[in-house]
Amino acid sequence: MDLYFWIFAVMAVAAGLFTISSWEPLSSALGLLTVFIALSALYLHLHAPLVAIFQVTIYAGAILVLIVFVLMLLVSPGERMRAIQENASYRVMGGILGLSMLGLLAAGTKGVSDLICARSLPQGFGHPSGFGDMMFREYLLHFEVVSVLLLVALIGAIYLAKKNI
Amino acid sequence: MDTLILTYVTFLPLLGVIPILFIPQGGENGKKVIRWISFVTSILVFIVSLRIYAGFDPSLCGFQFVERHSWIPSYGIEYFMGLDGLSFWLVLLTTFLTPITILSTWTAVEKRLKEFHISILVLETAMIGSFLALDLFLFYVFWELMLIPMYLIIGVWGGERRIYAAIKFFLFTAVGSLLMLVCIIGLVYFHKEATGELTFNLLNLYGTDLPRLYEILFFAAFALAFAIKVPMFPLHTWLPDAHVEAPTAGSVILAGILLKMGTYGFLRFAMPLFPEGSAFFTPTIITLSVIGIIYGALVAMVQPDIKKLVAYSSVSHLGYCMLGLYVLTPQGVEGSILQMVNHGISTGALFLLVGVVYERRHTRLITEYGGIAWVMPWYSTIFMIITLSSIGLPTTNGFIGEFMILLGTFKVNKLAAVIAASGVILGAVYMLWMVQRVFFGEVTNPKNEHLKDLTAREYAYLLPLVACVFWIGLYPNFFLDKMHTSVRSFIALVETSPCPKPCYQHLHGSIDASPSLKLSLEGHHE
Amino acid sequence: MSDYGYTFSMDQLWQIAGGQIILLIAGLLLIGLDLAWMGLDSERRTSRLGWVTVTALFAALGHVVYREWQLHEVVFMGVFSMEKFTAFLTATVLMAGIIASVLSLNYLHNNGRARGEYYILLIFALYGTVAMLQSVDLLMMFICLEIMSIGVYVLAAYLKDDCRSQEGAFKYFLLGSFGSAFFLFGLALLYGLTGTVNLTDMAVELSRGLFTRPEVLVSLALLMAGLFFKMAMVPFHMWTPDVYEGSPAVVTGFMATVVKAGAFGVFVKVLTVAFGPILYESGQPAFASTFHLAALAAYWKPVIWWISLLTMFIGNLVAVSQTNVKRMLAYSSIAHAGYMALGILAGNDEGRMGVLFYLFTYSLMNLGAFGVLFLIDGKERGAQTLEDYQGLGYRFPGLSFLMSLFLVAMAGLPPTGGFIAKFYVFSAAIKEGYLLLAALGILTSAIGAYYYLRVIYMLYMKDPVREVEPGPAAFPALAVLIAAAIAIIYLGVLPEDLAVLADTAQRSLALVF
Amino acid sequence: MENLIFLIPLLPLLGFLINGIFGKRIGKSAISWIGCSSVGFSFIVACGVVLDLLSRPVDDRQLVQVLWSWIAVADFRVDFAFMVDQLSAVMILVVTGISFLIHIYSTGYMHDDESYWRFFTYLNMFVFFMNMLVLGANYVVMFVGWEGVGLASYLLIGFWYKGVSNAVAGKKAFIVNRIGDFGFLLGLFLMFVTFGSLSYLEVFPKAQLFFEQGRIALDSPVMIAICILLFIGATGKSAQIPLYVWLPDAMAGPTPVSALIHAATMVTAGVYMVARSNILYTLAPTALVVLVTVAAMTALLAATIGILQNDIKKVLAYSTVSQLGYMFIGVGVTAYWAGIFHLMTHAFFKACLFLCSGSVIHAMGGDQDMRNMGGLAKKMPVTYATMLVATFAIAGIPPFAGFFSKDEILWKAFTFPYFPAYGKVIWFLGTLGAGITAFYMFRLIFLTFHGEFRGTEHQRHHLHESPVSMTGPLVVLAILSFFGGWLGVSPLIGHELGLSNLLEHFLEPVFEGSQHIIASTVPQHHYPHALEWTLMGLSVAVAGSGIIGAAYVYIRNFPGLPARLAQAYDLHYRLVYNKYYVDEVYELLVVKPIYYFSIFLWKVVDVFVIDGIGINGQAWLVQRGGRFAGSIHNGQVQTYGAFMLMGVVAVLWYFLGLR
Amino acid sequence: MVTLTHYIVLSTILFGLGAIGFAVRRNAIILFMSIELMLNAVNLSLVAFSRYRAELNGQVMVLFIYAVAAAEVAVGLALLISLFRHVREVDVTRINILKG
Repeated sequence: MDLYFWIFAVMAVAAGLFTISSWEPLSSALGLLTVFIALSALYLHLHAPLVAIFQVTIYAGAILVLIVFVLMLLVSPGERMRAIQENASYRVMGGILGLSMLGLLAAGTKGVSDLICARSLPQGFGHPSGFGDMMFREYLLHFEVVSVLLLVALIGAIYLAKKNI
Repeated sequence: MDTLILTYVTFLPLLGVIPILFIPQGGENGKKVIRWISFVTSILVFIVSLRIYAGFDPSLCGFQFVERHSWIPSYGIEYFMGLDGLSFWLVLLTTFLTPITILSTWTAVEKRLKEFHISILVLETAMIGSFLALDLFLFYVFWELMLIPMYLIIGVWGGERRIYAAIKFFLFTAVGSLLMLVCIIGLVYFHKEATGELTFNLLNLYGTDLPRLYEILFFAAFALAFAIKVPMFPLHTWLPDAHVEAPTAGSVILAGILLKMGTYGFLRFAMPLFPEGSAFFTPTIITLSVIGIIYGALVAMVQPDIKKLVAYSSVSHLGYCMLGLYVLTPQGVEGSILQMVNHGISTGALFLLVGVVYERRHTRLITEYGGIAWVMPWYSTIFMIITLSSIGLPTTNGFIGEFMILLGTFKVNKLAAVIAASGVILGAVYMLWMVQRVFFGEVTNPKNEHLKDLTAREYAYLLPLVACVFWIGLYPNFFLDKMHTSVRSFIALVETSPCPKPCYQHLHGSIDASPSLKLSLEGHHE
Repeated sequence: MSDYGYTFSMDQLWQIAGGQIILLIAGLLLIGLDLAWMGLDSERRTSRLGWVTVTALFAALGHVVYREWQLHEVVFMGVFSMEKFTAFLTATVLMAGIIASVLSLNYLHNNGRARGEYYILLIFALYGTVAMLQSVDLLMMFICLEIMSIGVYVLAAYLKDDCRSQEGAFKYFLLGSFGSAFFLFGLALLYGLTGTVNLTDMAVELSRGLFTRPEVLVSLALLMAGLFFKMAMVPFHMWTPDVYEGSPAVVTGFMATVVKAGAFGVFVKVLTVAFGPILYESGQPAFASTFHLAALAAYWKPVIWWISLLTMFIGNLVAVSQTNVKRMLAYSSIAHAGYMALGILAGNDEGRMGVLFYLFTYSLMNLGAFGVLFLIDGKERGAQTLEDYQGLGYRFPGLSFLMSLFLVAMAGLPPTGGFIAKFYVFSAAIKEGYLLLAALGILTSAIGAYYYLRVIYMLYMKDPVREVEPGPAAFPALAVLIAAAIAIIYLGVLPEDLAVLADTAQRSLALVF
Repeated sequence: MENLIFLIPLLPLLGFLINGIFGKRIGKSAISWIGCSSVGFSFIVACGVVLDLLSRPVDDRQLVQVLWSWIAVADFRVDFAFMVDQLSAVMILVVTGISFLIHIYSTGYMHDDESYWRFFTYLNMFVFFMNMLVLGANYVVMFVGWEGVGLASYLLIGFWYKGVSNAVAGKKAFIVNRIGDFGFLLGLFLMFVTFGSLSYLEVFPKAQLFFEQGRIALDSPVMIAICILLFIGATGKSAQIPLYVWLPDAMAGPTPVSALIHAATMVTAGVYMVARSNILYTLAPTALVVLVTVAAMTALLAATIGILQNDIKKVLAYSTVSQLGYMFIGVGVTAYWAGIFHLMTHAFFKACLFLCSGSVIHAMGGDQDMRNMGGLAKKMPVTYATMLVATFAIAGIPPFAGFFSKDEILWKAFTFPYFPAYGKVIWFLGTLGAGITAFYMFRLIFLTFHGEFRGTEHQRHHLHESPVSMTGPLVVLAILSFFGGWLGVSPLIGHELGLSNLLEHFLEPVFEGSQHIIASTVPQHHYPHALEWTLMGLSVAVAGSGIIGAAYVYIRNFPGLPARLAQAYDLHYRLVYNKYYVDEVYELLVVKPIYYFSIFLWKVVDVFVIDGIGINGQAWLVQRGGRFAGSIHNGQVQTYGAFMLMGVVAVLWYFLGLR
Repeated sequence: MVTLTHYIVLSTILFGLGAIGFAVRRNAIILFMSIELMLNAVNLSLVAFSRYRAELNGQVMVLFIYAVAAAEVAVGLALLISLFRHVREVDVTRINILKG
């Protein structure tokens, strides 16, 4: 079973690297898609089938498509090559800092499994019914409030994207 | 009325602001009305303050006319006003100089008249309040309140580099006072730790036991705030700029009263609150004062601008005040307080006098004048008298102050006294040199040939000052008598010897403990 | 452990979250009305919507002040709480919202860009803020934070013809999402470590020994980073000047006050409740162990020490070199965040009280300043540079006086509320012995005084170099500004009432469960 | 009468106020009346007071009038009080008397001046302050007068202030005096610290008491310091080395002023002060040595300068400096009364000399250069006669007043009780100086009144004798110059002539303490009468040879002798002619350095260091810092992100204990 | 044996990659993607925690995060389009009128 994890973990990391390093935005998007799929595979492994499905449908299916759509809308395929020097020093600094943050985070959280030992899963863990039960009981208010969030995003997006206002 | 007299004196000027706000300043008439309102208000304040004089009992130790109300109780902040021999003359000086100042601006300030008079009146409130406040927080509020009106007075109605001067003035003073605020709070919490009582009451805070390091640090911060205001030697550079650029009225108030805030601050706050810190810095302060005396005089000597000359002379004079304070002898301290008043009168008058010719000629350069004595004899006479008072000729006020300060200094620090006394020589040098160049010789500049001598209004505000010059010079006991008791308590409070703090302890104890005693303290002046 | 149930009761919801609900309903109503009044020209429709917004905000404010301040039971479903701390902040936020809405009426009119969406977004952003303040649940907090943020992102981009507005909003969005990601990661880790997202439970859980773990510290760091972003603390502040400069002036004021108040409130709540020993003060046996969280506070305090110092310093320093008043105010608002952080750093009653007091006065003076700023502007970016301000003092005495007053208050000079607020936070810090920080901080406020006063001297001491035509100032806007000015003076002279309220409010923090 | 003491200064003060305020409107005659009568009445009151004093028993001759408590702080108490004792009685008579005469003289001399009123105003003011000086019952009141007369002197020297040089001279006088006052003040402080008081009636008895109790040894450092500091004050006021430089310049003032202030009264204040403080000085022999040395040097130096001056008033000015030196020799060798005696006689003859010179200048139409005069004796007989009398007096020819006083001083110097050997040196210098004095004074007489007139035709026509208002005082003063010395005839001569030494007896009580101290500390020497006679004859001979020398050079008009001498001793000549370049040296060593140092302080320390680097430097730093920090906000999202990451990394770093 | 630590470290790596991408890339849309990467990292950790704590809460939270991500993307892309109308540019290094 470890192999399963390692395959998708490596895949996710590699795809992630590709995403942030590819010259071509479109291939970045493809890299991101790969990450999503790898993660979704891991979710399955983690007894979260519903999340895995949402991952594919919502992320890969909706969000990423939207991104690609905008990508196509705004830039003709093939990002124009420009001098890489723009603001280079800060970007390099940012990269190094990001790397060190990565290191620090990993160092900080590496002991987490000592803290939480794997418990045996109850029956039907990750089943949509339990999921829904929790969602509409414990997380009812969150659910309601998220609807407001979406409403706001909707109004905002419409206002901004509409041309002649 | 007596129980609220201090509040009246402090806030009466604000009452004058209200009608001024609603008068349009467009026409000549409106201007006139504004001037009169402002003048009458300040005169009223002076009259009310005379009531303080009448009710003040110099033999009583501690504070009189005490007013005490809770203000921000959760922090132990009170509206706590009181008057003793240390502040008595300074308050009267303020109420006395303000009408004079206002009168002097009658024709000098033409534009933005409304704002000007509002600034002056607000400033008066702030100044009186600072002298009267006995709550550190209240004091700080008044202290900071002085900044903005003065900033405006310099910046709006000033000379060419007025903005530079105004900002310099503001920042210098602000930096110092902000650090002081930090230390005020620090002190209060130290006091709370020691006694469990959260209070900003000055009298309670006297004698707070601080660790030595903090005593020194806090004193340093207080001293910085006050030393900037004084101003003491290396912190003085805002003063010449501010004076030169400020309009006459601004210079008069600045020199006459605002600078006293610094010395008064030492007297009332920095020294008694942190005797140990004060003792630690005594050599430094004495050195700086002495340097200031000489330095101010020397630099004054070579100034081409009359106002700047007078400004540097202030540095020198205030050096005496600081020296007198720091030698902690009765003569020194009383001389110092008297010298504060003297400086207010003499230097105030000098600025007024410079303003008189400035109004006529619009220049303050010494080289522009010469032979004025011939054209304006009475002006020259008064100028001469004030000059003499400034250089401390006996029978004028300046002599008494300087003499007492130097005497007091000599008792404890001969070297300082010797060097400081040489300032007496330099004082004569720069003032007389200036007088010679401005007043004597032929009238070389054709523009000066037809200058008008003093007008009735100018006499009206100069003669009271001249009278004061001789009054203090000939009968200083009148002024000194009011200080003796308070100065004695002050010295006892500041001296680091373990002797008990005589008066204040007794007073605030009584205020807190028994209302009847409090009444008797307040009601002595039936 | 707290004994909340997951029972949903409409009555209780109204009791505890009535303010939110009023806002929510008003928001929906506005959408409806916007459609219903389609026939009117957009100017009139929008101004009507504006008044509806104001009315709704007043209603919500009234509800908060008169009902929710007196509550006995304060937690709803372990998600929302309405103890006095929240009530105070909610009231502050609503008050700022009212001022902003009234000013907006005038602003939209002056800029000739009246759209119903403005008020809809405004009221939802407020809703998000209020809900966020009420949350005692990190997840809910995050969602509400997003509501608020998204509303504000769009509001910042409201001037669609204006490139700067768009650019600012876009940067805000990018960095905001970036910051949110940190918050979220911290949230996720905390959930994983403690098994809960409720602050109280988390505190209990952490105090059982977890608090010494590096994982907890890492998640705390990430959580703080996310909030620091919203609070605009150095070095998470970099977006602030760009966004504030780009956004419409009233929105800037709104962001600088409402968003900041929300972020600060949440920050105080999270740090003191979940990562500080305050619950111990409630005396409940269940929280006895939270006493140990003081050790955790020893970790985050130095961080805040440095960050607040940097914030005060950088904010004031950079403001000095600005020539655009709006951008200068942006930097100054960064500096103010630094001062408020002192109160959090102190971590005592006085400190929290000081933060509340500061937020209240700061809202008044900052909104006031931005209000005057847009009035002088005419149309956005009409007259924002220092040069434009030269000599206005005599042409427009009223506006100039108000501006001066607000700036003086921000500079922290008596007798204004700004001074008292500074006094409170500094005294709190000094009480805890942060003397050096207080001294350094107060020195930066001298720098602050310099650039505030520079505006004043431009107004009064310089001669005009170019003709400036301020926009028409409607009565409501002026009334609001004047009221703010009076309030600031009042708070400067008699701060005790508000301080007592704030103190009561912060004491109630121990009741969050 | 003691209740009326205050009138002595008050009357001139009233005159001053009335003339000062209304002078411009009331006309010249009224001004003169007010001016003269105020001083005249003051003189009368003074006489009355002195008579009252005389009517009292010898040990009760101290009238004290306390007007009000002036400064009273803790242990420091000073009253505004006047005291008349024997010493001040002498002084007050001299001061008011001569002042009165000079007032009268001035009505004539200044008659045509457009600021007539101002002149009398100042003059009255001077008399007021001078009275304060001599009447003060403590050092502080004395100091009031001390500085006040300086002020009056300043104003009167610069009276014709349209000429800048006059104003400059006035200023110079004031400032040089201030330098002296600096010492004086410090002396007072030290005195107060030592004795706890500044009142004569407390300090002197205490000093004596302390000495008797052994708390103060003879020649203790404190006493030396007090005395020297006070003497510094005296060098300023009384024009001794090194502060004498103002006095010659002071001749810029109107001549009556020179007569009154810069010859007869004010400049002698230092002598009065030393005599007043005699006990203190007696207790500090070292200070006395310093004093005497300075005095002798001054006497000689000024005399040599006097030889070559061409300005008639300058000659008199240097002679004044020189004579003041004699007075100080007198008080310095503990012969206090002799100093006062010489002060008095000098007041008579020097006032007379100056007024005569004024009369001459008046006649010459303002010309003061002796090279332009000559042969005036015929035109101005009264002036000539009176001036001759006064010149004999100053030259020390018996029986003129100056002889008695100067001779007494020289004799006392010869017998200096503390350091007899050093006294002999002083005596020698003094005698030498007397010879030079005789020489240059007669040079003045010969150049002015004898020979041919050398001025312009216009001046020749203008020559005339002065009006009565001017000659009257001259005659009175000439009489005094003749007889004045007889009040203090030394016992030796007095014994021969049957005159007793009135003045010494009168003053004796004042100096009694000093005499006791001297008697108790040094062995008494007895000098034979013959020695005294010899010395007396010697000094007369020296003076006589001075006169003859002058006559030889200037009457015989030995062809070109002065010029030849001048050529032969070119260097010395020029040195002396230019007053030893003292003014120039002061300018170079004191004035210029201070001036440039001040400029340095202003331009470099103040403007550049404190303001430039200190203040504006900080402002610059803030500005630059602001701009730099602003430049980090470069509008790039990535930069902003990078800084956020930096924050996160820093916090993580700290939290994970990696700090 | 794959432990929780593995998942969390993987999650931090992805999170870090997102952060690095945000810091170094210039294309606005790639910045978007980086942020999405970070959110996904969070999701992964939540799911992992959920699995190892045997609680469903984590999974439910992920769902809310999806919603938030969607909302963000919607508004963000709208903003980008709106901005693009003015600057015709998606290179964020060129979008810097506001600075200083």
